[in-house]
Amino acid sequence: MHINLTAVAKANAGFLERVKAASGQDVAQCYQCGKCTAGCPVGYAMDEPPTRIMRLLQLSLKDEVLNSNAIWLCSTCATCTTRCPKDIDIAGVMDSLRIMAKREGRIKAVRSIDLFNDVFLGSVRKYGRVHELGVGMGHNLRTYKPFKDADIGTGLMLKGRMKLLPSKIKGQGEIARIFNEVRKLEEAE
Amino acid sequence: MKYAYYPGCSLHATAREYDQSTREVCSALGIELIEIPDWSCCGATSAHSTSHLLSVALPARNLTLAGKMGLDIAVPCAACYQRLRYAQIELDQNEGVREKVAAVTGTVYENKADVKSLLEVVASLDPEYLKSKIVRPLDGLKAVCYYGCLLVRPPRVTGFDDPEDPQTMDNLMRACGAEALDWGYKTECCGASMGISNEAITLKLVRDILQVAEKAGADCLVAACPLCQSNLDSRQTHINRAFGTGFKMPVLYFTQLIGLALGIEPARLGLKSHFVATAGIVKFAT
Amino acid sequence: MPRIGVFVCWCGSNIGGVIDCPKLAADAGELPGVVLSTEYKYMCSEPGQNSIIQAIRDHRLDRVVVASCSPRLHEETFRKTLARAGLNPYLFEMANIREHCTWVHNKEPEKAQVKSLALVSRAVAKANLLEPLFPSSIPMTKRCLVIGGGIAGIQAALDVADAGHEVILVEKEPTIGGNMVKLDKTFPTLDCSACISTPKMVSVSTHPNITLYTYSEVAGVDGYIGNFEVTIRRKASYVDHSECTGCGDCQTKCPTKVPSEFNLGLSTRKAIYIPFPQAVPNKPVIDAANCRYFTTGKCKVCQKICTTEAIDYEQQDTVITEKVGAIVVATGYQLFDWAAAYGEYGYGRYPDVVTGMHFERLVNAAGPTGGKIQRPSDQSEPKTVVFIKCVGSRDPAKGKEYCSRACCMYTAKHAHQVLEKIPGANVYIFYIDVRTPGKGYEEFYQRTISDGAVYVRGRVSKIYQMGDKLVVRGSDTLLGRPVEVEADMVVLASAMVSSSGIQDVARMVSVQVDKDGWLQEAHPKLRPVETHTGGVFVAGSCQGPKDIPDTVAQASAAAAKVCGLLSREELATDPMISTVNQAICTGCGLCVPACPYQAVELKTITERIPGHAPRERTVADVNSGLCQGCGACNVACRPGAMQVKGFTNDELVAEVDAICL
Amino acid sequence: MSVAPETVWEPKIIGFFCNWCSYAGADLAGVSRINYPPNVRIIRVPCSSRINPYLVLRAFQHGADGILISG
Repeated sequence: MHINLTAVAKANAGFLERVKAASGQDVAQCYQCGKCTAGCPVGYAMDEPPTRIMRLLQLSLKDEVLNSNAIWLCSTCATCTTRCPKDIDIAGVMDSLRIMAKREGRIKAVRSIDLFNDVFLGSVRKYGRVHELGVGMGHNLRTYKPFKDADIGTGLMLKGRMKLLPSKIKGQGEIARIFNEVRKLEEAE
Repeated sequence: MKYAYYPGCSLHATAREYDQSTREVCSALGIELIEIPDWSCCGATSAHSTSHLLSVALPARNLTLAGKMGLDIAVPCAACYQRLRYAQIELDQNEGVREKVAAVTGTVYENKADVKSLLEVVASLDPEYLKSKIVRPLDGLKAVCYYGCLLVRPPRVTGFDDPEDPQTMDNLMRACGAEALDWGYKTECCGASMGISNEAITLKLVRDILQVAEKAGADCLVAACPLCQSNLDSRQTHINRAFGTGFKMPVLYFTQLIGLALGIEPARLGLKSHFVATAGIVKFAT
Repeated sequence: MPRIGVFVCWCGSNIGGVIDCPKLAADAGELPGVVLSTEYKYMCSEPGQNSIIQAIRDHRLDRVVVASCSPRLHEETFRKTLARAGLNPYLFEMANIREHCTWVHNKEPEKAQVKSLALVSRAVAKANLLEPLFPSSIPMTKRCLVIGGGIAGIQAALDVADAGHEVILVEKEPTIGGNMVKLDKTFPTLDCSACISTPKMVSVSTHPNITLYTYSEVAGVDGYIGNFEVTIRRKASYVDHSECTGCGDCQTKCPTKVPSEFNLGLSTRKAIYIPFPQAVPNKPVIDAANCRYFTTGKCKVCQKICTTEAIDYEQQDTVITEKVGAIVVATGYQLFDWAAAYGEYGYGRYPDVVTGMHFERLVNAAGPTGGKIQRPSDQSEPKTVVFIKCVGSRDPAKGKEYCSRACCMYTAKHAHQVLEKIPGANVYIFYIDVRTPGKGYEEFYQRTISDGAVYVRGRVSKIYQMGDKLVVRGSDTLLGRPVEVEADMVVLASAMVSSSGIQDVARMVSVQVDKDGWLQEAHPKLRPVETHTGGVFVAGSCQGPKDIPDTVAQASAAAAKVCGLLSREELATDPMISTVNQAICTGCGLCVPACPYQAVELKTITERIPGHAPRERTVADVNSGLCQGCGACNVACRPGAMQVKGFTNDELVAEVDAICL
Repeated sequence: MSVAPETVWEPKIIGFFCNWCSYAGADLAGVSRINYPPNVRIIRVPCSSRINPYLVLRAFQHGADGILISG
């Protein structure tokens, strides 16, 4: 099946501009040298490694990009950004793509990573700081693997490295305000 | 030397030994750390994967708190360090972001506090002064320094050391009498951010790092990040199970090794709470 | 008996590290004619050369053999050494014991030792028979012919003329300017092509040292370096240009319209026409094939309207001859006839599939659309334009194997122009590789990408018309996925091929044409504007595809070579050429067709033998200006009258005998 | 030519090489250090058209086992 570039350009008009606005990066500058994929620690597990993500973006193939597992598997290590000969912040583009995918509800590819983010930020929102035990267990419960990493968790606890209860900061109200205001502002946009 | 201290969430829990050793070493070296009162989480990877504005606004609160103290910020955690640096640069250079952050935090950000990693802070000491403080040099210890991602990348944000062959930690180890081995995985990602959500990938990445470290002939790995340290240390049992390997590579914070060289008691450096025993390393401090 | 000195060179360890040089020298000392045989570390060094000079004096040597590297490297060096010692430089022979021996047999030193002695024996055997040779001289005609009036010919003509030499510039079209003057803007600077080339065209027409023959073709070239005689056929223009004022009234009134060559058929011209407003000369010609008077016998409108009575229907082609000392060939290129080869792109039957040159005319403010990019089919503005590179280039199956070198850049320029002139346009460029090796070129390409051009790596497989769209079916090899675009217009970067008349020109000036149809330079790197025929130089894209900067640079290089030649009063010729012993020449003439350079002809001599009446006899004669010393005549000659000096029959036989031992 | 059974027979090959192409090619082989058997010995001619059949026969008469003409 041929990709009809004319139809794609029409259907996804403005997509590339939005990626550019969100990330501040011009992906058209990518000349497909492959260095990002070559250095990517997670590239081997991605359906569309970074170089192909850039190419798909150049052709405005929005669905392929936003439905890929790659944008979720990206560990944001920024090796790609550091080495890109065209000075494209590829990790930054990945951030923007994750955010876009989440807003469009396209998080099927690697649900657990998105879940982790939710649980993590939920903890921050609630206490002002992350409660690691709560995050780990919360994530496990929501991915239906309650005993995953239980050994590590127990180890940490025995070594006095895991707090059983979260510590709440005084300015928790300020944090909650930030979350609320950010959401309001972004929904308005 | 006086710094506003931003320990970050990990140092209050899983990385308590990093917090302990940091405080001990800084106190011994005359670096005064004053914890930022009521500091909050930087948002870490989850924030910048979810909302750009959130990823700047959460650190902004801490930058403002430190600014009020009139001190530069020392950050032991590499992830917090990079997020605070990133936020600082965004707030400085991007007026639109600055205005939005002011709107969501209700506070106007002023660029008063510079963000430094704890590694950078310790390395800024006069090397002769540091050497003069060494009482139990780590003679014969072969260490590989692991910088990971966020201390050195992207260089536009971090910038205090070379992103491909950083030397800051290596030089500190040498000052302590240890041998800092050259190796190829100084800045390879350990996948800590996916440790909970996608362990299979993390195990592979950690396995690779341990393998290269072992081949280089290292007695231990040295880390400067609580996420890297716990990832590299605590997952070795899982890795050995998954790959049939037999890793027992102690992973220490650079502050713990400096602490040993400074003659601080191992117990006060949190050396007992590691997954892989550190007793073999402690012996090097003579 | 000759007194030969043999000098064995160690060349450091290059020779000395493989074979035993003192032993070789000692063995060579036993060869017939050798009175001195010695060795030294570096024979070509100053002390090495001085030792040869000293030996020539001390041992009264009259022949020298150096056993060292290739004669192609140091023969000239040692000949000069002999001259410094007062010896004829041609009494010298080299044995190549480095490139042909120690460098290739370093793993078998014993065998290399034996072989090197054989090679030295050969050189000594030949040295025994060497004769002193003397270069002769030929006079120099200080005028230059330039064939082709494109930017290469214009530049070469102006440079030579500016240096003070007379130039004859011959152009087959009614105007000079060539392809460059048709272009809109030039990459990467985007300056207007006509604006930078028309002033040069005017300079040509007004230069006191340049004689311009337009609408003319070179019909024949005789002679040789320094002394060419050129026949030029001036086509009848049916307009007396000495009377014509170039007012253009005739062209306005002419009733016959035909497609304009200058605009590639995108507009029309009249039967009497000036190709474009800035043409040089700015005088019309009548296209007799389409002229109503010539085809029907009736009309004469132009004659009636012409106030200076310049129209002359009786005018005939004229033939003139010019003597020149040097020739610059600058016949340029034309575009590959893609429509004949690419059925998958429609064989030219879709009007909106055009070439890059058409696009140049469409985008040119002085062009048929006033610079508006329009589809030829319906004059609408194309919103989606596809460019396809390498059409006929890099396609050994359908076109040419080579890369046409300029297309990547002009396509980037075209894409930039579409995006600049048509707001909201979509531009797709199908490519195989993007090649931008020039100053500011990569930057320009990157700028085009920033402008919004989408580059797709992959060849287009098919174009077909669907409604008013052209469906372009290609693939994105970076993704490994087939793609298609619904385009309004498709522009093909068709290959550059050499001009249709190149074979004739090449034959006339005795220059080889390579497998792709381009003129063959003497050496691709070190003699890029010279040819194997003395006095004939190449400039511009007749030698291979090039862009304007390279063309102009090469034209100036050719001009510099011409000026160097014309600055001499006479020319020394290589003495190693054929010579006829007329006493034994039978006049059979077999050598004449054997000569690839037309250097041998038969002539009649009068022999006076005492006691006999004078008698006339036919013998062969060698033109030393033309002879390149190949020796084909020598082999053809049955009585052995014809000999290449330096490679005589006796010398070669002696070499064979010696080397076989 | 008679060959003693205990010695390995080595052919003697005479090459006639054009100065402008194959002689230069043989030089290039040298510059590139491409080893080949030392059995071939090269005579330089100004052009392969200069090679008279007589020279070939002469070489055979004088003990050559093979002739390589290249141009």
